[in-house]
Amino acid sequence: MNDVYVVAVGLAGVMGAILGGALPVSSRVGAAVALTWVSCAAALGAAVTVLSSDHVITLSTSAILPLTGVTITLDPLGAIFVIPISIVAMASTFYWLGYAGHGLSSRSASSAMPLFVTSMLLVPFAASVATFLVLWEMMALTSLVLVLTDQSRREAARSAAQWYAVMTHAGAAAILLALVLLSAHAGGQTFSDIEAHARHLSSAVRGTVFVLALLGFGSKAGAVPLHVWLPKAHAEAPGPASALMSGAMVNLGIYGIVLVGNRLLGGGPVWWWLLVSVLGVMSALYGALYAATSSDLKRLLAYSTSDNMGLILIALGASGLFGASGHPTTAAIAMVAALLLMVNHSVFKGALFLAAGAVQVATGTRDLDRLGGLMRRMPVTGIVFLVGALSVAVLPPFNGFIGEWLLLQGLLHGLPTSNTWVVISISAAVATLALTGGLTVAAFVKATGIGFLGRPRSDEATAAHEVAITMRVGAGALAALCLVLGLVPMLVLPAIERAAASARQVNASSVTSGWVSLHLLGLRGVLAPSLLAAGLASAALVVIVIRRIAHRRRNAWPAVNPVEPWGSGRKLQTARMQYTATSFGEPLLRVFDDVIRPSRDLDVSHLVESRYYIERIAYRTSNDDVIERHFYRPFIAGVRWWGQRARSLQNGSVRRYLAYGFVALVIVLVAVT
Amino acid sequence: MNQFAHFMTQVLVAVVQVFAVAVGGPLLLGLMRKVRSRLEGRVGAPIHQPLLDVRKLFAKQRMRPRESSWVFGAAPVVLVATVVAVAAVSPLATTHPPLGQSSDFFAVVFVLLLGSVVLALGALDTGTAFGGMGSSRSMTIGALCEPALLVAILAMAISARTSNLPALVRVGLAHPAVIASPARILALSSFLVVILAESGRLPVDNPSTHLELTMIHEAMVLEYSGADLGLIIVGESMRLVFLLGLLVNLLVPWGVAERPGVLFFCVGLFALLAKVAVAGVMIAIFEVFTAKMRLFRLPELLAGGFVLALLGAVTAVVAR
Amino acid sequence: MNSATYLSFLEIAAGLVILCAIVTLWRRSLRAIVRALAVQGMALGVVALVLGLHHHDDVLIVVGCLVVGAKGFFIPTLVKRVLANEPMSRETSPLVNVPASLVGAGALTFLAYGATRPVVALVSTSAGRLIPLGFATLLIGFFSMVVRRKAASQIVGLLLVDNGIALVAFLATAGVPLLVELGASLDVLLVVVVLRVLAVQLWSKFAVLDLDELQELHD
Amino acid sequence: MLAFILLLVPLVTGCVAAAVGWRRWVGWLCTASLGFVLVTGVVLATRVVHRPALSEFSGALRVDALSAFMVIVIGAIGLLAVCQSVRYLEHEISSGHSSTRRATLYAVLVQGFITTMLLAVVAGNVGVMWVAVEATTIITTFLVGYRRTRGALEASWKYVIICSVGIALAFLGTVLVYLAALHASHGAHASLEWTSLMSVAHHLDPGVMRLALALLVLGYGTKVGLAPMHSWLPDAHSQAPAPVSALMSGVLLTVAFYVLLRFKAIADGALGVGFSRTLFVTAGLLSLAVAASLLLSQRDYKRMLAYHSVEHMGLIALGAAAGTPLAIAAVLLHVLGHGLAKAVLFLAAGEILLVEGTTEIDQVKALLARRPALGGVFAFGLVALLGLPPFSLFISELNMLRAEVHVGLGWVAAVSLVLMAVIFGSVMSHGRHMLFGARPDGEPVHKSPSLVTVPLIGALVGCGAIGVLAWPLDSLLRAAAMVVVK
Repeated sequence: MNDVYVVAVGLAGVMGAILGGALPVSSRVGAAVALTWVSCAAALGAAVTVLSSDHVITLSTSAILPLTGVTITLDPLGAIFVIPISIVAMASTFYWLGYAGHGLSSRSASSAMPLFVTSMLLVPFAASVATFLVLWEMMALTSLVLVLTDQSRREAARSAAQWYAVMTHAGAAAILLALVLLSAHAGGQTFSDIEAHARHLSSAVRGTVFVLALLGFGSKAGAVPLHVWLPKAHAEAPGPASALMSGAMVNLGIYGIVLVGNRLLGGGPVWWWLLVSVLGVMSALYGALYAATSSDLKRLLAYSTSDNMGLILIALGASGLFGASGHPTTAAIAMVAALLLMVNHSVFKGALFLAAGAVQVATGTRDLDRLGGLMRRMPVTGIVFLVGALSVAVLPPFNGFIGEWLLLQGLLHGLPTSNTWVVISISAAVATLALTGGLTVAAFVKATGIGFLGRPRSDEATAAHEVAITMRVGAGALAALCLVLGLVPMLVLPAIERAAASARQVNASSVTSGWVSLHLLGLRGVLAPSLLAAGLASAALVVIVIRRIAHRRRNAWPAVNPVEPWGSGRKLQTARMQYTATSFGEPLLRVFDDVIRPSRDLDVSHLVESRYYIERIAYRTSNDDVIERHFYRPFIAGVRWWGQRARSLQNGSVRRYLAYGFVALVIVLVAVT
Repeated sequence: MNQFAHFMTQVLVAVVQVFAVAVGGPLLLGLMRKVRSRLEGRVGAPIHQPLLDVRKLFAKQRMRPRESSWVFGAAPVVLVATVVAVAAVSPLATTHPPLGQSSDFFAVVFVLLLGSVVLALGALDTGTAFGGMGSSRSMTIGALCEPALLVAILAMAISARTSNLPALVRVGLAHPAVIASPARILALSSFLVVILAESGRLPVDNPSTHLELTMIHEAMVLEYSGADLGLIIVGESMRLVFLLGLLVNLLVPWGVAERPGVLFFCVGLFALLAKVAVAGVMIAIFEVFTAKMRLFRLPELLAGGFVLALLGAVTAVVAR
Repeated sequence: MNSATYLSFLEIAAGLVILCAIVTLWRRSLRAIVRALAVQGMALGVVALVLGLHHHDDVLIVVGCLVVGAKGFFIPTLVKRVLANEPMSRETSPLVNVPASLVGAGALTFLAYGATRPVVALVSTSAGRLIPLGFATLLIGFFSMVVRRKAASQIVGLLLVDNGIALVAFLATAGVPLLVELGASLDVLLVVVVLRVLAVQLWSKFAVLDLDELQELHD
Repeated sequence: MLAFILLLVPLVTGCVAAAVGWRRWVGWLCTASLGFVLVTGVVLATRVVHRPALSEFSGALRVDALSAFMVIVIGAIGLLAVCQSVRYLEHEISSGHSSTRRATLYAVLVQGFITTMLLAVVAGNVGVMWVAVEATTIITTFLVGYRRTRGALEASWKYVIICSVGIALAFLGTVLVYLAALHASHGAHASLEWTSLMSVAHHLDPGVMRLALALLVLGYGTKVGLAPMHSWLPDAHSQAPAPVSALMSGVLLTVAFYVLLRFKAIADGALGVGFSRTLFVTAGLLSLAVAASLLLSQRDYKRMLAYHSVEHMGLIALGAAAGTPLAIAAVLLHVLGHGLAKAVLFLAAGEILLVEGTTEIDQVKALLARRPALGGVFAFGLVALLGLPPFSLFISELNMLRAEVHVGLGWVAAVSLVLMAVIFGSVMSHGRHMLFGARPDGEPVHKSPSLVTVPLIGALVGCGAIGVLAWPLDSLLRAAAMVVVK
C-alpha cells in the first residue's frame, strides 16, 4: 500500500511534465497543476504515514537506472522534509494558475514545474547514492529551466541562470564526491550499507566527506560564502518558482547536511559542528545585513533566506556540539529547533515570495524605490506580506517566533554545561542570532513599509490592482498557516521530534508537550503562544473599545478625517519626498560601512557661470555583494586569463602538434626504461 | 468554585498591574519632567499634567494622512495592547503573576518589539519624509539594541537556568548573591542602556525636542492626533514604566509579593511604584547633565551595551 | 650463407637504414632527401631478404622483394612528384639548425638503445641487437617531422618512421603474419597517395608549400 | 555468417552507390544499410550476451558481447548520421557546393567508413584491427576534406599526418606484443588472435609489454583523441561535413578506444593493472585539462564540440584506468551515451551552420527564441553532454567515478570533477550566448524541417531512456565488461 504512494509521486510528476509539455496552452497549466497536486498529496500521504507510525517505507528496483538500480526509503527525517515541500508546492502551484498568464505558461515551464516539484519531493525518499544524485540533479536542472523563464527579455535572468547553473554544478560535484567516497569505502551504494560501515572509516575520510558535503549542501542552502547564486536566481525566478526555490529547495541543502553528518556518518567530532556553526554565523549575519540594505524586493527576500538558513545551521551546529559533549537533551532541543525553523521558514518565505511575485505581476517591478501604497490597492497581498514579514522578523504570534524561542532555549540550557570551545562558539552564535534578529526586523519593516505603505512612488504602483483570486488564495493559505503554526506549534512538533530523533539516531522521546502552553520537558522553559495571542487580541479589543467610547462620548466627529500630512509648512507633499528603501537602509549601511563597502558616487555639476550655483547633483550608491566582488570576480578573471593563455596551445601549427606527440613519446620511452 | 476564585484573583491581579502601569506611565513622565524643571530652576508643570494631556487628546478629532491605510490606525492600538499584554503577566507587584509559569523573558521582549515594529510601519504609512526618517532611525537603533537586550537576558537566564521572568526575580530574592554577581550587574547595566535607547530618552533621543531633523521618536508620531496620539503617549510611557519595573525587580527585588494575599500584593505594588519612581528620578537627573548624541555615534553606545551583555553572559558561564 | 656473412650483411643494411635517416636530417636539398629515402627503402628490403635467406623463409623473401620495389622505387617516385611542384626544392629554414639536429639524432639514438633494452634482452639473437637502430630511425623520422617545414619533408619523415618500424618488425619477429604485413604496407602506400593528393591540391589551389602557412585553423 | 553479412551489407551498399551514382533513394538505401547494422547488432547481442563468443572463418571474425555492443553503437549513431547525410548532400548539391559525382563519392566513402569500423570491432585479430583503424583514417581523410576549402584541406593534412604517425606507433606496439607472444608460446602457433594473446597473457615478457602498451596508448590514443595527440581533432571535426563529424566523434574515437581496451586486457594480464592505470590516468587527466583550458575561450561552436569529445575521451580513459567490471560497464554506457549526444549536437551544429552561415559562437544569438526546435535540440544535447540526468552520461560518469574512488583513485576523481566543473562553466557560458536572448523585432520564428528535428529528438530520447531504464542494456553492459576484465 505504501509503495503506491511512492510510485504515485513519481508517476504523477512525470505525467505532469509530459502533459505540461504536450497540451495546448489553454489546458497545460491546469493539467500540470492537477498532477502536481496528486504528486504532493501522495508524498504528503507517505510522510504522514511514516510520521504517525513507526513504519518506514522502502522500495527498491533494479529496473530503473542502469548499473545501480533505485532504492527508496522514507524515514521520519525524510518525511519531515517532505511535508513543507509539498505544502509550499501545493500553494505555489495553485498560485501558478493565476500567474500563468503573466509569462509562465510556456511548454518548458509547464513541463519543468511538475518535474521540479516531484524531484524535490523525492529527494528525501532517496536511499542510495545514485538515486539521490539523480534526483538532486533533476531538481537542479528543472529549477534552472524555471529560472530561465524570462531569459529572452532579461539579461539579468540569463546571468542569474549561469551563476546558478555553475554554482549548483560545483556544489553537486562536491556532494557527488562525498557520497562516492562514502560508498566506495563502505562497499555499497545504498544508504543502509553506508550507515552500517561509516562508523568504522578513518577519521580523515569521515572528515573529508563531511567537509565536502557541507560545501555542496551548504551552497544549495545559500550558506555564505557559497551563496552568491542565490540572490540572483531566487530573484529572477518567476513568482511560484522562486517561492518553491526559497521555500522548499533550500531545505534540501539542510537535509543533505543532516543526512550526511548525522545519519550516514552518525555524528562527528566537535570541529565538524564548529565548522557548521561558523558557516551559520557567517550566513546569518551576512544575509541579514544585505537584506537590511537591499532595495530589490526579491533580492531582499533571497538574502533573508541565506540569513534563515544560517540560523538553521547554527541550530544544527549547536545540536552537534551539545551531542558531541554529551548533552542529549539540549542536543535534541537544538535539533528540534533546527527542523522547526526549517518548517517555519518554508511557510513564511513561501508566502513572502508569492506576495512579491504578485507585486511584480501588478506593478512590473521589484524595485522597492518604485513601489508604495500597495496595501490600499492590493489588500490581500499586502496582508499576506505583512504576516510573512512579522513571521520572518520572529514576532509573536506568528510561527517564526516559536522556532527562534526554541533555539534560544536550547542555547541557554546548553551553554552552562559545555566546554570552553563550545561556549565561545555558542556565545558568538547567540550574539549573531541577536544581531541578525535586529537587522531582519529592520529589513522587513523596510520591505513592508516602503513597498506596501505610504504613497505609490511610480505610475506603475499607482495603477496596481489586486491579482487573480487563485494567487491570493495560494499566498493567503501560507500566510494563514504562519498564524496557525504560531498559535499551535504542537501541530507539527511531535512529528518534528520524531524526525529529530531519527536524525540523531536515538529513540524518539518527547522534548516538548502541551497544546496550549509549550513545555520543555526536563528543563524550565514554558511558552504559551496561543494565550499570548489571546492576551494581545483581547488587550487590543479593549483599547479599541476605549478609543471608540472616548470618541462617542465627547462629540460626533466623523470617525477619521483624511488630511494632507505635515510637510514643515510646505503645502504640497509629493510621493518623491518620502523615504525610499535606499534612504531607509542608509543609516545601517553607514554603521556597517566597513563590512559592505558600498561604492558611493557623488557627481556635482556646477553652473558654468559660477561655482556657487549647482546645476545638478547625482548621487549613486551600490552595494553589490562584497564576497562576489572580492572573491568570485577575481577568480573568474583568473580562469578567463588562463583560458586566453591556453589558446596558444592550439595555435594551428602542425609541427607544434607533432612536437607534443614527439615529446610525449620521448617521455614515455624514458619513463618506461 | 475554588478554581473560579483563583481565576478571578488572577484576573484581578492582572487588571491591577495593568492599571498601575497605565496610570503610572504618564505620572512617571510628569515626575521626570518635574525633576528636570526643578533642577533647571523652573517650577514645571504638575506631575499629573501628562494624564490631563492624554484626557484632552482623547477628546480631540482623529486625523489621518490622505494616502494611509489601516496600518496607520492600527499601530497605536497594537502598541498599547502589547504593553498591556506583557504587563498583565509579568512579575511586577508579585512573583506569582497570572500565567506566571509561561511569562518568558524572551517572549516579553519580542511582544514589545512587535509594538515598536507596528509603530514604525504606521510611521511609514504616513507617506511623508518625517515618518520615513523616524522609522528608519528608530529601526536602526532597534536593530542595534536587540543584540544587547537578548544577550543581557541570556546572561541573566544562564545563571538561573531559565528565562522565566518570575523565576528570575525569585532567584534574586532567594539568593541575593546572584544579584551582586558580575554577570547580573553587567547584564542589567546593558539592559538599562537598552531601556534608555528603546524608550527614546537622552542621550539617544531627546523626548522634548521639536526640531524635525534631530527627531527620532517624535518624527514617527508626527501625524498622529487625537485619541491615537493619546494612545501612543500612554503606550510609550507604559513601556518605560514596565521596563523600569522589570529592571528594578531584577536589581532590587525586595518588597515584591512572594506569597498570595492582598496585603502582600499591596505592599508589592507600592514597593514597585516607589522603586520605579526612584529610578525615574535618577534617569531625569542623569538627563539634565547629558547631551543628545549624534545619530551616527549611537552605534558606539549600543555596541558598548552589547559588549557589557556579552561579558555578562561569558562570566555567567564561567561562574557556573 | 654462413652466419658471419649473414650478420655483416644484416649489419651493413641496418646501418644503411639509420645512415639514410641521418642524411635526411643533414641535407637541405629535398631531392637529396628523397634519394636517401629510396636508398633506405632498398636497404630495408635487403634486410628482409637477408633474413629470409638465412631463415629459409620464402614468404620473407617475397616480402623483401616487394619492399625493395615499393619503398625503394615506387614510394620515392610518388614523393618526387610532390617536389615537381616546388621551384625551390630546399628546406631553407628548419626549426632546428642542421648541427643541432645531428646532435639531437645522436641523443635519440642513445634513447633508442636505452628504451629497447627489454626487447633486445628478449630477442637475444644477434639480429636482435640491431633493433635499437630501427627505433632510432623511428625517432629521427618523428624528429624531422617536427623540425622541417616543407610538405615533402614531412612525408619523408613519416616514411622514416614507417621504415624504422618495419626494421624493428623484421629484426624482432622476422615479420608479422603476412596478411597483417600486407595490410600495413598497403595502408602506408595509401597514406602516401593521400598525402600526395592533398599536397598537390594545397599547392595548386592555394599555393601552400610551407607548412607554417597552414595555420588558419587555430584557437 | 552473421558477422560476415554484417560487413558485407554496407560494402555492397557502397558498391551499389558507386555503380548508380547519387540519387535520393540511394541515400535511403544507405540509411537502410545502417538500420540493418543496428538490427544485426541487437541480434548479435542477444546471441552472445549470456553465451560464448561467435567465431567465423576460424576466428578471423569474432563477436563477443563487447563487439556486439560496439556494433550497436556504430549502428545507432551511423543510422542517425547517414539519414541526416541525405539532407546535407541535397543541400550541398542544390546550393552548388557539390556535384552529384562528389555526392556519390561521399556516399561510397561513408559506407566504406562504416565497413572498416565494423571490421575493427568484429575482427578477431589485433593486427586486422590495426589495419581497419588505419583504413578509417585514409577514408575519413577524404571525408574531412570533402568540401575542398582551404580549411578543409588543412584539416585533412593535419589529420592524416598526425594520425598516421600515431597509428604507426600503434603498429610498433602491436609488433612488440607479437614479439612477446612469440617468446611466450616458444614459437609454436604464435598469432595475433586476441583470444590466443589473452591465453598467454600471463607469460608475456613484462619489459616488452610495458614498452608495447605505452606505444599502443600513445598510438591508438591519437585516434581516440587523448592528449597530447588530440590536436588533429578540433580541426578535423570542425571542418568535416556535419554527419561525418557526428560519425567521427560519436563512433570512430570509441572504436579506437575499443581496440585499446582489448590491448589493455592483454597487458593487465602480463603486468597487473598498475602500469596501464598510470598510463590511462595520465592521458585522461591531461585530456581533461586540455579540454578545460581550451574550452574556456572557445569561439567556434564546432570546435567547442570537438574539445568536448576530448573531455569525454579523457573521462572514458579514467574509467578504464579504474578497470573494475563496474567501471568498464560504465565506460561502455558512456561510449553509447556520448556517441548519441555528440552526434545529435554535431548534426544540430551542422543545421545551425546551414541556416546561420557561421560557426562563430558570437554570431549565433537567441536560437531558442528564433528557432525553438533547433535551439531546443541543441540545448538538450548540451545538457546531455554536460552529464545531467536523465541522460545516460550522468549515470555512467557517476559509476566511473565510483569505480575510480573504489580502486583508490579518489584524487583522480576529485581532479576530474574540478575540471568538469570548469568545463561546465565555460560550455554554459558559450551556450548562453548562442541559445538565450530575445528575437529581434520583425524576425519571424523559423521552423526547422522535421526531417532534421525528429531523428535528433528521437536520439535524445534514446539517450535519456538508456540513462533511466536499466533494461535491456544492463546485462549486455555487464557481459561486455566481463570480456575485458578478468
